[in-house]
Amino acid sequence: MWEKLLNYWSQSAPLLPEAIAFYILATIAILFGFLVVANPFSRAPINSGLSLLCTILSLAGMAILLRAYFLAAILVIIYGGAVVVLFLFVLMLSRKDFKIVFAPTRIRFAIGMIITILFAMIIVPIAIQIPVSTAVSDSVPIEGTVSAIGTLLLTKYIIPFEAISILLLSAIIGVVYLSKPETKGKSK
Amino acid sequence: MLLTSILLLPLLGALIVLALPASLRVLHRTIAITVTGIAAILSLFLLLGYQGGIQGYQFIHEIPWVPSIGLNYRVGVDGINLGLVIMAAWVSFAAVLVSYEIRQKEKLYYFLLLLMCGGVIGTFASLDMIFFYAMHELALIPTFIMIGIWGRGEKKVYSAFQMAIYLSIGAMMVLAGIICLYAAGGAQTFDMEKLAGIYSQNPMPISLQKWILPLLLFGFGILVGLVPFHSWAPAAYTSAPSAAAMIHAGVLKKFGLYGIVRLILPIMPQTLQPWMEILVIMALINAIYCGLIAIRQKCFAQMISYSSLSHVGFIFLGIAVLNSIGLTGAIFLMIAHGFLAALLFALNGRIYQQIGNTSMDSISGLMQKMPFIGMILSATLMAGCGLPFFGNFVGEFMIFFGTWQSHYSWPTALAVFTGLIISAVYMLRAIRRILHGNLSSIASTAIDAENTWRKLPFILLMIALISIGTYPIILTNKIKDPVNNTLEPVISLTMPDTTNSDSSK
Amino acid sequence: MTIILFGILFLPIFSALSITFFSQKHPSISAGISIAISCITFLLTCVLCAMTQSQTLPIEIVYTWLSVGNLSVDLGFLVDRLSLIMLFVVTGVGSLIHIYSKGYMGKDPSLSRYFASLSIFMFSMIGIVLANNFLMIFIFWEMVGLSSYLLIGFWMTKGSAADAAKKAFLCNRIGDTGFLLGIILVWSCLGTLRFGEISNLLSTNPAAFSSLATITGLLLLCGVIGKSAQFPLHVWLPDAMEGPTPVSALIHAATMVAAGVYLLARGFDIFALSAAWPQGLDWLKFSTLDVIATIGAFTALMAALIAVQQNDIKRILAYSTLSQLGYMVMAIGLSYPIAAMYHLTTHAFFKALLFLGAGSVIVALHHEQNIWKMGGLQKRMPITFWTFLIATLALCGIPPLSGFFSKDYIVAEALHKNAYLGTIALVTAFLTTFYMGRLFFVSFIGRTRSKVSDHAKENSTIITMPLILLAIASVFAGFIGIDSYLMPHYSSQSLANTNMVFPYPSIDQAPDNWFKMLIYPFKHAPMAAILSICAVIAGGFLSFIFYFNAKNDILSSKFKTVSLWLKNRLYFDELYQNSAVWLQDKLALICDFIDRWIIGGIIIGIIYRIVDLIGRFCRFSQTGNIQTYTAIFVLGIIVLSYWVINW
Amino acid sequence: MIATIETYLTIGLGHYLTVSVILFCLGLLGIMTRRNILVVYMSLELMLNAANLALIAFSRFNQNLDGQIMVMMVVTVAAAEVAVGLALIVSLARHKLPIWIDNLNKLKY
Repeated sequence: MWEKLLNYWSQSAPLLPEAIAFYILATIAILFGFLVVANPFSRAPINSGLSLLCTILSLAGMAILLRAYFLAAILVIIYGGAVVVLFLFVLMLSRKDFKIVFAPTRIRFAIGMIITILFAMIIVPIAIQIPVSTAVSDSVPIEGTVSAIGTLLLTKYIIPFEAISILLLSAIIGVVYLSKPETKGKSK
Repeated sequence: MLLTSILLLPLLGALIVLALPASLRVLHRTIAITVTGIAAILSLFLLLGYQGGIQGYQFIHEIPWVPSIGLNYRVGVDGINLGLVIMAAWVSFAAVLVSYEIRQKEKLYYFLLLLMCGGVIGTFASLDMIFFYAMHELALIPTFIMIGIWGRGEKKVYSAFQMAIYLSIGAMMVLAGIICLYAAGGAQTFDMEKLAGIYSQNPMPISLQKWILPLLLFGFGILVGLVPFHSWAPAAYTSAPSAAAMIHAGVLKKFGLYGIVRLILPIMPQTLQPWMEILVIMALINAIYCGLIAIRQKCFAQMISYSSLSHVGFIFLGIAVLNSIGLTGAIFLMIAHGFLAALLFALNGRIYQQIGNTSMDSISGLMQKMPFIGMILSATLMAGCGLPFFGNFVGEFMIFFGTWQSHYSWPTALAVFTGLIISAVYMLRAIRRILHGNLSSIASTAIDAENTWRKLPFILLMIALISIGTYPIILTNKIKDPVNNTLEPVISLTMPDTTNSDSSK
Repeated sequence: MTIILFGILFLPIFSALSITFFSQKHPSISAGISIAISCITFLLTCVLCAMTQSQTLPIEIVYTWLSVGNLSVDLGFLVDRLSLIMLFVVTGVGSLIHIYSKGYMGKDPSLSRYFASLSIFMFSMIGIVLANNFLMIFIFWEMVGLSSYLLIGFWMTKGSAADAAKKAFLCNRIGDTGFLLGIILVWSCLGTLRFGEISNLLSTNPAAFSSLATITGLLLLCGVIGKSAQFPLHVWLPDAMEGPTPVSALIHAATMVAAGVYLLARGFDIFALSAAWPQGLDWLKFSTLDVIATIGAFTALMAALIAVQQNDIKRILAYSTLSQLGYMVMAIGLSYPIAAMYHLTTHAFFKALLFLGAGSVIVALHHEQNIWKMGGLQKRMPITFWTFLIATLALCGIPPLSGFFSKDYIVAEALHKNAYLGTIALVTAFLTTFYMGRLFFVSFIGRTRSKVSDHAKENSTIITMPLILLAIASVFAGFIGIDSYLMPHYSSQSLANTNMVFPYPSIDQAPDNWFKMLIYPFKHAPMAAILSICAVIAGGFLSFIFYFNAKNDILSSKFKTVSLWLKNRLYFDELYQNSAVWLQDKLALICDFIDRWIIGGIIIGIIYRIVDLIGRFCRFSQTGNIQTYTAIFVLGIIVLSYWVINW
Repeated sequence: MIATIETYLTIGLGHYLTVSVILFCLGLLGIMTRRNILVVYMSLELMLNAANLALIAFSRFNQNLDGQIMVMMVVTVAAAEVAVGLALIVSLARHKLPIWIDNLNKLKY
């Protein structure tokens, strides 16, 4: 029995660090994900925001596990560095209204739960069914490095890339327009 | 190519109008007149170049569109739609010519009008069911907008919506029917000619025909204004600006009738007979009922709308009797009625524009003020009550003879009664009220058509009406062969032993 | 030949078109064109007559106008004796009346329109005469209806004229409905519409119509009743007198109304078929000819009666026309088409003359039409007086004049065949003399009854010249052998079954000089001739007693009720107004009500309410709350994915 | 038994997808239940990130980079969206308009 266990250990030892890392990261992600949505201790938006940050960080970790290094960086920089910070800024800079905490009415929560569980019942089995054998070896390493993604982005996906730049540009213009202080005397 | 250029010219004109600034008002009109005029003249070359006695379509032009589902741009004419295409082109030209009454938002107006013109020509030229349908919609939607913007009277928006709802329902039924035809054929083609060929080889299952035939029949029926689905017509035509009413009542409405001839008769001969017997009755109701209503109308526009519905009843009758005389008459009457309805609505527009309403109670003695318009109006109304040497008479009497030939004795009598008496009653009543008698004060400021350009649309349509009425053989000789082909499956089914009786004496 | 025929038919329409397009603003040019062309057609007709002397008739020239399936319609010319006679009448009287119109209508501002309409009429009438098939006749039949409509309503600002025009057209249309159905029946039974083929088919196979013979005949008769204003549809003709007098003379006396008789003569083969009814109707024993004779006799008598109490000069003549048309129709009904055509021809001359004379009087009296305001015109208007006298005598049937011969044949035939009809014919002859005497004595003889008649003057030559020419024709038309000219047309055809009795058994025995001709009626049927002359004398004598120099109408004061009924034309107009017109009006009212309130109101209203209700209900789902939308959206996805996964 | 443990240790596509789906459901729950518009936004971001995780996992297990490109796009769009959305919220707040989901219900009949 010990032999078998040792044998097994020697076989699965290379898998162990990755597995451990995944399970830890997954637990963190789901836990903080839950805290974003329904923190049983505090319903303050600031807590949700910080929990979101944690979730994103753990997702970035999973991206590293999936060899998407560039994206991991992107997730940390853009989500962690920009988006969540933006949320926090808005929270901190605006009036008190944002900090008022509403408990969800029970009926609403119940309906939401039912629908979500239904949804999960449809989707989760599909995800679970997928056999493990689809795991790949790293014999043909595909790595999300900057150069690989950059090459693809500027060759095959050049048109979506340009389109998305136009979207960004228009978003910038829109944001500038929206946040421009209103000129006085000009009625709505 | 010729057909494509005829139908693309107005659409091209529409794009040019769209590209020009709105301030160049004269230019819009000039462009519209030019493109429709050229299209109209080109359409005459169809008549000249058409070779009789040849099976199938001519002037075919084909461009693959979506080959994977068998959707092709394919235009062509045979005897049945030749006259309709020419009629559409000329009525479009006349409709553009009478549009001088429009004084606001001219750019949009001419854009929409040219779309309509292109659409109606395209509808009748298309041999592909999807294009046939889409071109109809292309012409229909501008009608809706035009009634809403440049319409007359307080109820114009209501009328526009009523028309749009009715016609959308009809068009949806037709579309569903077309898709069923496509799917049931199983040959991946929207081509009418090929479909007819396929279904003549292996007929559609009766269980399917039972559903598709009424779907298509009543879909087309709604589009034409078959009683009891006709309420949109008087309201819409009364409110529509003259050009829209001319094109819609004159040309676009024939879509449904033409569709019945093209899509129902050759494709579903097996279940045709009982439905056509019902259609005979409905056609008679259309003719008599609408004719009687026309007698009561006080408003001239309402009266001609109902008279138009009444005439459509005759066309239905000609189709429903299922023999070559009746069907030839029906197609002939479609063409003649196109010119007639266009003329009537153009005249109605002129009177409305001069006087401000068209109530037959308040207008009288207009002949003194408008000798030219009055003359054309009397001639048109006379044509409408089936006077010989106008196109309508030829179509109507062929329909009467055809009805009798199919052993419908009472329907013939009733149709003749309606065609000769009821139509005469309301048409003459209109002449008496509007043109004859003392000049009423409201009409005293009216002026006749000022110059040749203003007279031109009336003269053109009148010439067309008279020329097909005096020399009908120019059309009938072309119509009768394709009509015989269309009816061949029906006739061979219903009376297998008398197929040869149709050969002329 | 072909060119001449085309010329005769199409020159008038060419004249109408050129007037409409080029000379609308120049009345005198229009008049010139129209008159010239009508004279040319007359000359061409003479040429045609001369040409056909040496040829075998009938000559048929056929072009296909329309051909679909087994329906084939020709533009065809049929030249035979019947059409030549009729053509002669139409173009002859027509061109005289064209000339007269120039004088009568001279100052009217819309003279161009008048002459254009007149030209259209000439075109259509010639078309009827020359047509070789039923449908072509029908086409031109409708066209004469149109031109009649245009001309009756010529003074369209006058409400009564416009109404009369409408009435005329509609009455004609009612008749034409039957006519067209009859044509359809002929076509479906015989397969052809050409007269020549029809008579050939019927001569080889008289039972070709099987059970539909009488119905076909009666339906065709409807057209005749409408156009020739026979009994049920006679009401339009008196009203048609609203039109200009030359029009009344040409269209409503001489030619158009006679077209019905022409049609009866043309399609005589069909009308002469013996009675045959379809199953279920076979208890009706009578044949078409019986109906024709009865209608003709009834119209003749009724119209003559009404004429006795009319006061408008044109209306008297209109009823007289009705009555004479009744004679002609009766003659056909007695299977005697030659006499009908004979009477048609002579009647065309003298009735046109009467109308033109009346027109001359009307012009001279500044459009006064009441005979009781005329009088004393014999000195003031001698030409009109004498020509009118000749026409009156011709109409009454005084022996040497043309009317005597033609009418006598009819009377003789009627007496020979049917005592009742004979009596009616005689009574009508008596009444004819009576009312014509009344008209003549009151309006021409004796003292002047109003200022206008005091100042009356004879008209210019352009008016009197046609009067004189027509007077000559009225006198001599009886001698030129119209009847013997027509004989070959019928003897050549299979009329054996119609039992035709004609004065001459064959053309060789026709009287060959004018004196023999004059006395022939006395030789052939002395009884009838003497009786009709007696009737004429009695009528003339009575009217002389009553009306010579009379101040007012003695009859109307003596027999008030009868006179009232007659004056009001036996209340036919009122009857129709309260039956047919009322019925049509109410039907239209009901349909309009159904359309406006039941279809347009209730049904559409119900559908509208249902849709509206559904819409109102459904819009509650639009709460505006994003989370509700999200929930619904996710539910939708759940349903869809469940469906996709588990399908 | 051994094979079962191995499946737990071999991290396959299914594992990542499961995490992704759970996160997605959590985000959904947040959108449907929370009333603070900012938290709703955060939940939205959570869902996007769940999708990102799935895309990255697909990319990894399908041996091509297209999924990662897709994530790039999603991130960009999310950034733009957050910027505009937050600007709108700030704008609402500045005009003293309600920022609670329940009150933002003018878009209805």
